[in-house]
Amino acid sequence: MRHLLLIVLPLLVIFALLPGVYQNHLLLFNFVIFLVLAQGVNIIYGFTGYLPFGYVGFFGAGAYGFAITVMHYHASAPMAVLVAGAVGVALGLFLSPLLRLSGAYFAIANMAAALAVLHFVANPALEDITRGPYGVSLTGTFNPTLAYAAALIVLALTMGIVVFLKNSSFGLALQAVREDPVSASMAGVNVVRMRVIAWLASALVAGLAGGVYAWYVSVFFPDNVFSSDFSIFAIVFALFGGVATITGPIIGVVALYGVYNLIGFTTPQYFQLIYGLLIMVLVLFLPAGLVSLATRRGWRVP
Amino acid sequence: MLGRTIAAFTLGMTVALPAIAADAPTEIKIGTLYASSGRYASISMPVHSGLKLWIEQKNAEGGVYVKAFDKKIPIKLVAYDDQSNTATASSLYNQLITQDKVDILVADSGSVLTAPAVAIARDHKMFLFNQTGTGASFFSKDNPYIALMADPVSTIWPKPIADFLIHDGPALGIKKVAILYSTNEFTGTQATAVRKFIKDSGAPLEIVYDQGIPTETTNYTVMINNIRKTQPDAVIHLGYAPNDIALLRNIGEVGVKFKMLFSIYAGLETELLEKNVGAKGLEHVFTYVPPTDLDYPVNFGMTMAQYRAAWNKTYPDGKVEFGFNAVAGYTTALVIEKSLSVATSLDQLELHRAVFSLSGELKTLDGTFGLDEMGGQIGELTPLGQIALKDGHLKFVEIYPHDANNSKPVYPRP
Amino acid sequence: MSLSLTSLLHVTGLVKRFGGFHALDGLSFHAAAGEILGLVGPNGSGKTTSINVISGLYAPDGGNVTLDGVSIGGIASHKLVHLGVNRTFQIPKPFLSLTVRENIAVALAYGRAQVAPPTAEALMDEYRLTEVADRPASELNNAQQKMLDLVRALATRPRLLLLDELAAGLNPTELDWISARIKALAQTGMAIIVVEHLMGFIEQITDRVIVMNAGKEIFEGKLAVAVKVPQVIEVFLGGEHAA
Amino acid sequence: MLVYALVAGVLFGLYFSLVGIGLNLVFGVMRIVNLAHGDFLMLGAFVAFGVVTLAGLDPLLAVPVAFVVFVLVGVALYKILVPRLQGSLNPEMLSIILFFGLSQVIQAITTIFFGTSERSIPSSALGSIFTTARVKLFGGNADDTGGPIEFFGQSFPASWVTAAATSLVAIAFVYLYLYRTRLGTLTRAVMSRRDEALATGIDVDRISAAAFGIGLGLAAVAGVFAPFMFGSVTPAFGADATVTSFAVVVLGSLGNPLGTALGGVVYGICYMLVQTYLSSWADLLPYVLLIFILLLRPSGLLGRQVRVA
Repeated sequence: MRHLLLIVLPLLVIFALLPGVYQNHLLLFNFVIFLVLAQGVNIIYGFTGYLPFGYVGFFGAGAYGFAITVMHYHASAPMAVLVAGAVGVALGLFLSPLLRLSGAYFAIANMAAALAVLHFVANPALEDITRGPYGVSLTGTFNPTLAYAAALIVLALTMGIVVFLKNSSFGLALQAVREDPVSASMAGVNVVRMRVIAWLASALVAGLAGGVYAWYVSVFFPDNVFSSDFSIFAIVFALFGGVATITGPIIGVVALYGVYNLIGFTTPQYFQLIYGLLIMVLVLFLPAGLVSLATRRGWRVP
Repeated sequence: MLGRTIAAFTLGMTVALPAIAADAPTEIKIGTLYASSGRYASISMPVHSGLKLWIEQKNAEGGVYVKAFDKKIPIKLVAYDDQSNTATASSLYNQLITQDKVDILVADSGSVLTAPAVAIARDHKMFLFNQTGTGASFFSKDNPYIALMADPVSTIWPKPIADFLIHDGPALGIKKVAILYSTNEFTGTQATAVRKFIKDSGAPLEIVYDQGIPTETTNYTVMINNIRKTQPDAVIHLGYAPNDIALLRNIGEVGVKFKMLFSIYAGLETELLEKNVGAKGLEHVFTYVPPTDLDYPVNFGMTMAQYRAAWNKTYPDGKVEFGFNAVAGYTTALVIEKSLSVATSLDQLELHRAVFSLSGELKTLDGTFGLDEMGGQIGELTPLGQIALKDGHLKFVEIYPHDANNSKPVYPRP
Repeated sequence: MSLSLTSLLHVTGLVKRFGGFHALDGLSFHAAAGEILGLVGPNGSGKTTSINVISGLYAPDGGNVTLDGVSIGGIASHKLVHLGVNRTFQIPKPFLSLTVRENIAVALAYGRAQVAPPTAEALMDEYRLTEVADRPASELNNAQQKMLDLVRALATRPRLLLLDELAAGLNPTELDWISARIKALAQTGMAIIVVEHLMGFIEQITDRVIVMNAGKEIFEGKLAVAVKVPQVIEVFLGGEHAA
Repeated sequence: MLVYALVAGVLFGLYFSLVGIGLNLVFGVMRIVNLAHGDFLMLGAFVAFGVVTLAGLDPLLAVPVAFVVFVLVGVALYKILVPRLQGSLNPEMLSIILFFGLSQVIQAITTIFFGTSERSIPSSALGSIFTTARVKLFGGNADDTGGPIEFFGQSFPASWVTAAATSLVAIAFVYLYLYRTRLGTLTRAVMSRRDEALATGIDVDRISAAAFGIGLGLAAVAGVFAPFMFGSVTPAFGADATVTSFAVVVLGSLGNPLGTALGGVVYGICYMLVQTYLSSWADLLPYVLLIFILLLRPSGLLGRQVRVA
């Protein structure tokens, strides 16, 4: 409760007020999207140790779930966002056998799965359903204000999940599974079910985020919403801040994505070089994330 | 009636007045994105370089003439690197609109990186100068805030190929046609168009092979063998530059000779392909005759020869090849320049009106500029040509449509 | 509860194969509530494997395991925990990044103990973990990690507790102390199976031992008797001579 | 069509073994996921490009150059990056991010120097030293180069055969290194039980540095052939190459470099078969194949059953 009040509420209020004072709403929107995705990575990686290297698969599937619902069923955008979340969960369920793998194997298989979904959606054979490689245009539902509000709701939900994990024995049990699945099962924890639940929760928020993104961007190709940049950014942000905490990924997104955009706005000619070097330096000198600066001093970080 | 006249008059005044009254700005801000890295860098950089060249040139002359203020105003280029990243592209487009408050918004090259700009531009009522984003989903009758500058829309671009096959093919003995295309919006749409033109014509042509392959494909040996098995009289390959490079190299390496082979980029990016495939590999290849070779008569801007000279002077290191994309960037620039010289204000709908008023009038090194009502580019249909090798130099021979200065194709390929 | 020792665990003809190797080859024994049973035998005789099968880590390839007459062979570990089976590990496996208190909290929350388990405070107090309660388990020494492992098991209120070399590495004072604790646990009606190499420890706490060799039992009874049985002597001494 | 696809698959697949083998060596020894693997391939291609354009030599000569240069680069990079990385809590996962950063840096620097356009080398240049030697020794026509090579009455690009042959040599080299040298034996010991190897006093650091260097060296050697196998190369080429390498490596079994040889061939044959019979789905194949292999045999075709959680 304290966490909701002290961390989540201020975050939401800030992002709800910012559009009034700062006009680049899409940048704010992207911040919100990456907050959701980084926290989604936090749910699955921070609490269970599975690195979702193909996390964008859920995001893209959600975006196309949104698009298909709007194009073929003429549903309202909020309805389509819910469908997007459902599509994310369905894909998560379909891919849940991957959880049998561990470490780098899981990461690689997940990346492969995301690419497989991309090439499936983009295949011309599915043109009647997904518009294949030809891209979708959803100008009928375009509404940046509502889409931004929806993104904030998705963020609230995501933060709610993370706060629950951080403060519940459920979250504790997930971390126990991450540390040692055998020992966790001997504490009475149903290891498989716990992992699947975390996996699906993580898929749900990514699917919802994808739906909201589709709503805002409204004109896109498969390559736009399945770009591996989404996975990598979300993972890098989450790790940079520090996973298995509530604040870590938030700090990660705000600091690193902030720096990223700052470089992009000011020194575009060395954008990639500076950003690449920055990531390397961070991993080498702050391997446990920014929050480790505090935990090293013995402070508890929520 | 009277009321309407007064209303119209008042409206006219309100549009005209600020243009006269407002102080001229010290600079015209053109905002654009480019991709210096990632998947789309190789198509983005030549286009962007073309635009930059024009800006440097204009600024050296003291700026670009802006009718709204009846004077030359220097151009300020605000360009961000989206690194082929679409999320980054979307916030950068918005940055250009909302923070930099650019006067003119120019999209990055290619459909994937143009897509994030379409809805944002429309939302902010900014006219989007779409350079090469051919995506059909961008254009609609209710959106006045976009027009395609350089590439013809993919649905009509391949018409000369189809027409050649339909009208001249049977006489040459072309009966069986093979179509191989990369499954992306750009080349997939062209394949659909070719197929439709041929089927609708009722010409005695049989499509014996019709396969889409992933755009990432860079290895054609097996496909070449499969196509050869169907004994086609003509092979139409619709792919991006790396696809063309790989296909043409593989054909040479395997030693297969198709009687007729069409490739898009043999013409569009001849310099690039010659570097990668070699002159020999391009001989007898059918392709779109690029504006770089056609030497369209211009009524605005540099001629092709002048532009090529300027390019070589500005970019002497050869890191970015001179070709269709380089021309596309400059063409966009010319449309902007001309629009500024006729637009009575910098209002975005006025820009729209100015751009559309150029349709059919503006003749640049890229040919006639022409727009359909939705903003699709239909100006100049690139003719079909064939590459000939003379003394080690590549030359385009125009094949179709028939007119005074074209010749007979070399068919079948010797 | 009846005062007589009712048999809680029955193992009959248990078989476990790893490829062609028969780690368990028809093992049979039983354990009663309130009893401390020792499992002894040379290395590779199948002691740890039998614990792993009984605690659900491996599914048996043959034979039967029953708890209170209900077959439990092949049931997933966490369900066995809910049925009242728990264990410790030879190399303790606490949740390293969680604090001691959190480690215990997981077992308390998910153990579904049928009888109300002791509180985390009581358990930490009893097993000398109070002063490290808020430290991550990774900072504990080996003996403390072993105690945490035991506490994790106890927090689920098991009826059958399997201890895999709990005593190894403890000093004599700690040994006396832990013996007393284990005996006290048995007094509450818990069936305890102890796998141990330290014969002194086994003698001190067990009521009865099963001597194992090559995946099956070769003796059952008091340790004092066992050491006089030629077959048992041969397994232990012969094994060592051969090595 | 079937025979053609099979032969092409074997040639193509052998090359892919070479593409993946360095990645696998690095993972096997250090549990490091080198996400910049494809970028080292790209750099190898630029070495070949330099050898051809600056020195006018046969790109085959770039093979030893690229190997030596990148072994040294690898050892140096190892010293800078890996010890710090392995001091962290979860080096396997962190390596993914670290090497993503490195990949960005390599791409950015290459772009600054070479631009973004497609680059390649004429097919006839590859193997031209053999032609020159043949002409010098036996006479004959020097123009008669770059032609296809025939197998079973079907023609295949000569460059594929050269690349496949080089791959075989490289695989043999890796085999000899691992099984016939002292350093190699120790390398295998580290691969199977890193902690025990550390405990027994093996100089794990030195072995890892060597493996890292050789891994990058092999990637660069594979890169020399990239302009021929993929038509052309741009600085952005690395990302796709890395993904394909992963598919090949996991097919064979992660951590077993020789399994990669098999993985490459299986991948090559499957790829060519799908391209022949289901071409538009060809890019789905590597990923679906990879997922299925991982689920059915998590340790790869030639792996031991050790990795299920």
